[in-house]
Amino acid sequence: MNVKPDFSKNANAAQTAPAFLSVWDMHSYYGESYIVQGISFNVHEGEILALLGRNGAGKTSTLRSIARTGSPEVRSGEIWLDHQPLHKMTSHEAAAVGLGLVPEDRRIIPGLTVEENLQLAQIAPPIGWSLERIYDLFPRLGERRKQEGITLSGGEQQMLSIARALARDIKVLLLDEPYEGLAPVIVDEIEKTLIHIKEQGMTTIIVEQNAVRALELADRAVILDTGGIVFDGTASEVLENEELRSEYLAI
Amino acid sequence: MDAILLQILNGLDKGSAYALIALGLTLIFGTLGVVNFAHGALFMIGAFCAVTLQRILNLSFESVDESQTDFLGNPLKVKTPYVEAWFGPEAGAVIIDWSVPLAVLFAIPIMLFVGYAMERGLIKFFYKRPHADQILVTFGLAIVLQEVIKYFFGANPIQTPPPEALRGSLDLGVMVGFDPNAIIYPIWRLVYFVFATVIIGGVFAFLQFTTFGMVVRAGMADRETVGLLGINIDRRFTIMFGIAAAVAGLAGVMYGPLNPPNYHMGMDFLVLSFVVVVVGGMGSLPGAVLAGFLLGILESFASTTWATTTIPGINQIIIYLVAIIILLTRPRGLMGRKGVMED
Amino acid sequence: MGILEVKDVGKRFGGLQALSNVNLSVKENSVHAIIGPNGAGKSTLLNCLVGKLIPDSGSVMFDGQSVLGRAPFEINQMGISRVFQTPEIFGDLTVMENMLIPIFAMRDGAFRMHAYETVANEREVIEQAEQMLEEMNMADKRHMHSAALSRGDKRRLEIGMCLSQKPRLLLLDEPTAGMARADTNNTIDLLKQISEERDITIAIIEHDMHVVFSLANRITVLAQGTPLVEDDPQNIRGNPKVREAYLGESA
Amino acid sequence: MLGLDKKDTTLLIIVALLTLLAPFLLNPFPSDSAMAQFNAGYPDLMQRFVIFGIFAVGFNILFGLTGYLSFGHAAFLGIGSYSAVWMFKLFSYNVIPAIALSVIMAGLFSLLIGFISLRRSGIYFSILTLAFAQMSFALAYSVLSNPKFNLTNGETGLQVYADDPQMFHRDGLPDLPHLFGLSMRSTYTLDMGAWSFDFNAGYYLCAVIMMIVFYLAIRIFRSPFGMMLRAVKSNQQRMNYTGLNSRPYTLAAFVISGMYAGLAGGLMAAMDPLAGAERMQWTASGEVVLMTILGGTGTLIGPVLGAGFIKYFENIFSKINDSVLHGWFAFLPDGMEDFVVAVLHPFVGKGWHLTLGILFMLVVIFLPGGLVEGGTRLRNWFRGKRSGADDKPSGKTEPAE
Amino acid sequence: FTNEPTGGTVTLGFNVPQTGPYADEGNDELLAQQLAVEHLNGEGDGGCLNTFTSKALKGNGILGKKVTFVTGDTQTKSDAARASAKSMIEKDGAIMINGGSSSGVAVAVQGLCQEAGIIFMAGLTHANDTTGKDRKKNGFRHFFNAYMSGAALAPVLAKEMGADRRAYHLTADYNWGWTQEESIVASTEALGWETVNTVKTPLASTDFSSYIAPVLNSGADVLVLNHYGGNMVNSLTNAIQFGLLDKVANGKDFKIVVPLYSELMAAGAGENIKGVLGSMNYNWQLENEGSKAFVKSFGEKYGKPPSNSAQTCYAQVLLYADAVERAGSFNPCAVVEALEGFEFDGLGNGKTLYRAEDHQCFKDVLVVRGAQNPTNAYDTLEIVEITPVDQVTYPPDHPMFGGAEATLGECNEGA
Ligand SMILES: Nc1ncnc2c1ncn2[C@@H]1O[C@H](COP(=O)(O)OP(=O)(O)OP(=O)(O)O)[C@@H](O)[C@H]1O
Ligand SMILES: Nc1ncnc2c1ncn2[C@@H]1O[C@H](COP(=O)(O)OP(=O)(O)OP(=O)(O)O)[C@@H](O)[C@H]1O
Ligand SMILES: [Mg+2]
Ligand SMILES: [Mg+2]
Repeated sequence: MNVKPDFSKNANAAQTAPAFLSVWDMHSYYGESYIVQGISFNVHEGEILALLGRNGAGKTSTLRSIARTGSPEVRSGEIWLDHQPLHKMTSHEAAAVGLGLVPEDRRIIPGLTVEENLQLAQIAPPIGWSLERIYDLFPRLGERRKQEGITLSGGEQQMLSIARALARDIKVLLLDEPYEGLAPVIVDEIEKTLIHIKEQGMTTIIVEQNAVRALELADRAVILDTGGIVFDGTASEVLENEELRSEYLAI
Repeated sequence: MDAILLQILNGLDKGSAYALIALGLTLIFGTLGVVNFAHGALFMIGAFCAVTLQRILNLSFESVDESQTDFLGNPLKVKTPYVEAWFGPEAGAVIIDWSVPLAVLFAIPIMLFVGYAMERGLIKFFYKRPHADQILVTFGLAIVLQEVIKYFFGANPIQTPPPEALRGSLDLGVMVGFDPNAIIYPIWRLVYFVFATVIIGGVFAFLQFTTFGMVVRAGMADRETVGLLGINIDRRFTIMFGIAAAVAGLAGVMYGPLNPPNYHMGMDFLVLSFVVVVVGGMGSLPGAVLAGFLLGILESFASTTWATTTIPGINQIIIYLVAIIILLTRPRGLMGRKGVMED
Repeated sequence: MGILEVKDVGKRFGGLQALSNVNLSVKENSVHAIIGPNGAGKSTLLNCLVGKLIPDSGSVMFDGQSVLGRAPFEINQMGISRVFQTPEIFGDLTVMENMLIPIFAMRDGAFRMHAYETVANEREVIEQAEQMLEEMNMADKRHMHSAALSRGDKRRLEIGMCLSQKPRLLLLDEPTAGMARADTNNTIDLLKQISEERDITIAIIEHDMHVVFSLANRITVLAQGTPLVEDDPQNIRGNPKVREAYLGESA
Repeated sequence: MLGLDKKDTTLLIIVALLTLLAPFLLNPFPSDSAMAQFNAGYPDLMQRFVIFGIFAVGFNILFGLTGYLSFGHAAFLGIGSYSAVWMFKLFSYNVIPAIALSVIMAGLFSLLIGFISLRRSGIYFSILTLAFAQMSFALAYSVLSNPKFNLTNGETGLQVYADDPQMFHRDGLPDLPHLFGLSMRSTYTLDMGAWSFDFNAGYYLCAVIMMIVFYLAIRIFRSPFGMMLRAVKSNQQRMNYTGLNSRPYTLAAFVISGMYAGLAGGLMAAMDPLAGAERMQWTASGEVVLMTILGGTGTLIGPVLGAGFIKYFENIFSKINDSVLHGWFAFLPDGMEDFVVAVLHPFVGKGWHLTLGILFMLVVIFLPGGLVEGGTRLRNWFRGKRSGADDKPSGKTEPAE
Repeated sequence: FTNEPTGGTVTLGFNVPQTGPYADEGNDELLAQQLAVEHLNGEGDGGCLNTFTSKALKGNGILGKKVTFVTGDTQTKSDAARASAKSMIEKDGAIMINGGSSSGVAVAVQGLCQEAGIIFMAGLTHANDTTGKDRKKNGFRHFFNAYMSGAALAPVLAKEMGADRRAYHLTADYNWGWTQEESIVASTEALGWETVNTVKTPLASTDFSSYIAPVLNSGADVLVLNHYGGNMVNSLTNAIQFGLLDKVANGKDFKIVVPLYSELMAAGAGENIKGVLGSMNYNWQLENEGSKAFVKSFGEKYGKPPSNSAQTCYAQVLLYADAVERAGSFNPCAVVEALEGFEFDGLGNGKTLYRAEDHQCFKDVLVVRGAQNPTNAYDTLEIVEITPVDQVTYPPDHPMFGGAEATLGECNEGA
């Protein structure tokens, strides 16, 4: 399906690297459990990619592999972001290159206030949105800035988690179920924000159980099943493909 | 009145030692979450830095003095330290005399290196391991460090006296209007107290007025997420460990003149320093310092004749008794943070 | 008189009045949904019901008895089970063992010293657990360490654990968040089925309106710590106040 | 068998064989050979192996299952010993009542200390138990041994004196701990050529008791109670919201492990009628922690291995002195011999601590699951079954064994 | 009897602290014991075999059997010491156990050897109980005891400090400390001294400042440190820090007394011991024949003079061997008989008696003082007075030694 792109340093990037973020034949393991079983896909600059699939399909594992968290461990394969070999980096190096992950379990740091959670994101360059801009988007966080982050309500935590990613100047945003636990009004808000930052050139991968919602937002979609890719195409193709929808997305 | 003041003063210097050791320990244990049974050994190594420097300064060449004999009746070999030969007898003697304060400078790079090596070479691999494994490996390390020191320096204590000018005691009581001899206080203990205050203040300032402390705390709570935010947490942990080792080491260097160093002095302080840190509350620097001073002063009071006759044996159990009472009335010690090492 | 009667409950966190004058009555064998914006106090209210928090004022009666001042395990023994917003399971134990524990708790009460029996001999308990796993579609994962489950699976497991206790009142805090569509539908069916077949009353917090409207007989909308309206589902959907505060356009 | 599944039965049989045949297994070298220094099959050390094995197995019921790390279990060991010696002093040298009292007293004390300490968890719990144990130690060492009120006889240790009442002591019974007349010291020595094997009554008493309590430990591990204890370790919050009161579970585990410790203490006194205060010191509590971790926390057999490991070093390595070394390497040319001895010298005899410290580190670095893990790896290696990439994606399914 | 030697060798067990704070002390003991074995086997220069008044030993081992030894680590803990002794008895077939550096250990191991039917010769143990209420038929002590320290020190103290002194005691809070305090208090009060206060310090203390601080203000003018080892080094260092020796109290110069000295403690305390009085069992500077022979032999082999515990352990090995030779048997009961009431000289302490009633050695006791101007590292203590044996002798039923009830019991020859 895919052709392995050539990312060698001196090659002419515009011609040889069709994609901004490229995953090539990635295999990841949790200990001895073989989870991500050789997947490849490309994301182009400024594009929103929806990564879909059932529970346990390996979506989170894929995102975490790209973000170089170390668990799951990527045993082989290549990941390139804007000509940088992510597969050779640790998570903080990958973050420095411009990767931002909003993890599925939010990962608000205990013991730190809301504001400290945000400041933490701005310690290592490159710095992104200012705190004012963040509080403008999420007034709720502004009101709660001195509260300990983990005592926030579930939805507030989700906002903080997204805000924390935006506080850094990132090139690719990896969203793992960003709408989970959010009130419908807020979901609308965030969706608008995503479209807004997309217009400013942000590249995004979104994992979402509400497939319809994700597909309406996304340009393209990749569907995973038991660690492998079963579909890679445009979002509208999925919406039109009855079989895919019922088989993998139950919609 | 004077008796009370006296015991408060005594408690202060005991407390300074506890607070300094606990300060270093809480950086590793309360902040990095590593149960470091080798912390006492770091304290001990600090003290032996002073011993080593003293030995270095006393390195001597031998000449035979026919007029005297040694214990087997052979002519006596007289030793003259090189420093005395190089800088003249007087200057040389002064340098040797000031070996403990000089050892502070000598110990800083050594302790930073020891901390660095320990963290990079060993502890690094244990952040994610269960506390039990950390206990085993650091306990093993502590034994090894101890035995190495014992191999080179023996088991007997070795005097590291303070400089001549700082020996002896002051009659503080007279200064505030008590009878002579009511409150005497050794000069070096005052020095130790001031030194402890400076170090504690320095560490506080560093962690309070920079984001370093926050980042390390965050890193301990959730390494992965901090990494995802582009922060190289490993490096900061290493620095933290180095600082902690240096604090422990300096506490040891300066402690030598109070009580001569021996190879097991670290183990003697180990349990106590854990108690101090936990009573202070996990993850709280001020807590550790407060608990250090509190327990030091209470221990001093408990050792008065009045206390021991009222409750026999109180001086032996006071620290543990207070620890139990505090931990039962305050769930996380004096100022502990929620969720740190509670499971 | 409902099985659960909440009267004038108030709860403060420092400067924040998280709940004030909450009155709520849940009828026996009904499914009562509590919805509302993020941070409205929904989870806080549940915490007050299960003994995790003690309200500053007001009373909470379950089946004519006050639950206030009781320890969580006592409240559970009265017949209230709760599913948490972030899955709370026994991560070090296998899926099967996770399922056995609540059944033991139901059979033997808060404490019993079974030190000389063997788990493997408890045929009856094991059967019940197996059956529940079947129902939750998790039988094939029974030997997995539950920490290694994907998040949707964890959530299903937790629901199963609560159901296996045959509680009289089941409290669900966003049970389907992060669950794949297909499983969400299954869960809806399961909940429907048990609420009809067994004597179970369900109080559910959910942001997924699909779930809410398929299940609930009655809905309370909470906003800023106080009930905004309580009504039947169809009326809520049309309520302009609710639309503005919570549902947004997408409802 | 005995209500155990096949795997556990095998384990139990292995343990039984190992303990019963220990006099042979631990004395593999002819008694006049140079390697005889490594023989451990003499009564005192064999007794220590099983006694500390009992102590560690009990400790593991608390620590391995619930995760509550007590740093004060030596206090119960000490209380067990003191109770037993008092039994000897007041009534008779028969070990049965003495051991029974040890277990009961340790149980009572652990009930009290556990009840208080278990109000806290994590490190706060550890420090509470440590504080209690250190207080007991301080009291036993000096306060309770003052001439007016001598309960413990201080640093020397509580002993039986000729003028003690010993109300049920009759002439004809041994003047040493005995089991209805069978002295714990009586040893039958079997000489087979160059080999010699000691069969000691005390050891076999300990061994039988150890098999019983080991069996009990297996039952506890496999019982619903054991599962609840693991649930405590895993998620106490969930447990409470599932209608279980975690406190009595942890307290029960604490008391059971305290009683194991008391049993070990009583047996120690039964083998050698003296109870020293150092048995209660934090280093002694630390030792059982180390034994458990070293062997493999939460495994059944691990603590026993860990106990054996540490006691072996303490008793065998500390006795290797330079003249023993010279004996071993006498076959080397003189220069070489001195060199080898000089190299080994820091690690044996008075340097046995160094070796132990290094081994602690090596084990924990290379065998994260303790010695048991080493055993598992060896077994896999022998079977040639290297776990490969063909494993299906599944988590660990093996419950703690 | 237990462990009867059958082959051509006989095994002795040397049980000394090899780890823990007394490791150096133990090491010294071990060196001395090895030297003794050499001399027994006719190797080396023969040491005290040449000066010993009993001529039974011929340098051909014991009863013609070559002497070998095993070593063990007491860790200065009763439990560990007993374990180590048991392994020597059960595994290595040791026929006698020698050494140790604390009274608790000595009493514990002595009890064990009594039960096992082995001869025990204690090392450094100074508490009265070892040959007092805990005396055993199979156990012997060459070292002196707290009572003797008091009796020897008192006259010297009176001479140097006068009879009108007020003493403040700091005492390690365990058995040895108490007996020493009791002995010193009794003998100084007999001089006319007054005891202002006796304060118990926990054994685990490392810093004594809070005990030292009130001393000056208490009206005392003498501080008695009933501490040993690390305790003593630290308490003395603290006392010097507080400047006690520079002070004047009750119109007199303040003084410190350390009733029990050892060379290693003196080395550890460094300059702080200058002028401080104490007592010792033996000192290498003694000028008698036995001492000279021993110091020469030890010094040439190890490059340093022997400590007093080393001398004790050395002497005891020779004494045991000699008793076996004289008894003509290794049977412990025969050895006991040979040692009881045995009088000898030439092992370094001058004329010595092994008293039959309690197995305590009676000999002159040294009163020493920290040297003002040591010329070398070993010259830390100088002998002030050699107190004659009569002055330190007491009746076997002395109340400090268990009174009339204390008995040795029966000799046990074991299996
Ligand atoms: N820490 C872990 N150890 C072992 N296996 C794991 C671990 N985490 C996840 N897995 C397994 O990996 C597989 C993929 O999990 P992953 O979390 O990537 O799924 P997902 O697609 O994100 O599912 P969900 O929609 O439920 O979040 C699952 O089978 C899961 O059981
Ligand atoms: N321990 C606490 N300390 C301070 N504030 C708290 C605490 N717990 C909750 N809050 C605040 O109380 C408010 C109500 O929280 P709650 O968790 O009940 O909201 P919720 O209705 O469940 O929201 P969501 O739908 O987002 O989960 C929130 O604003 C939250 O920040
Ligand atoms: Mg996921
Ligand atoms: Mg909520």
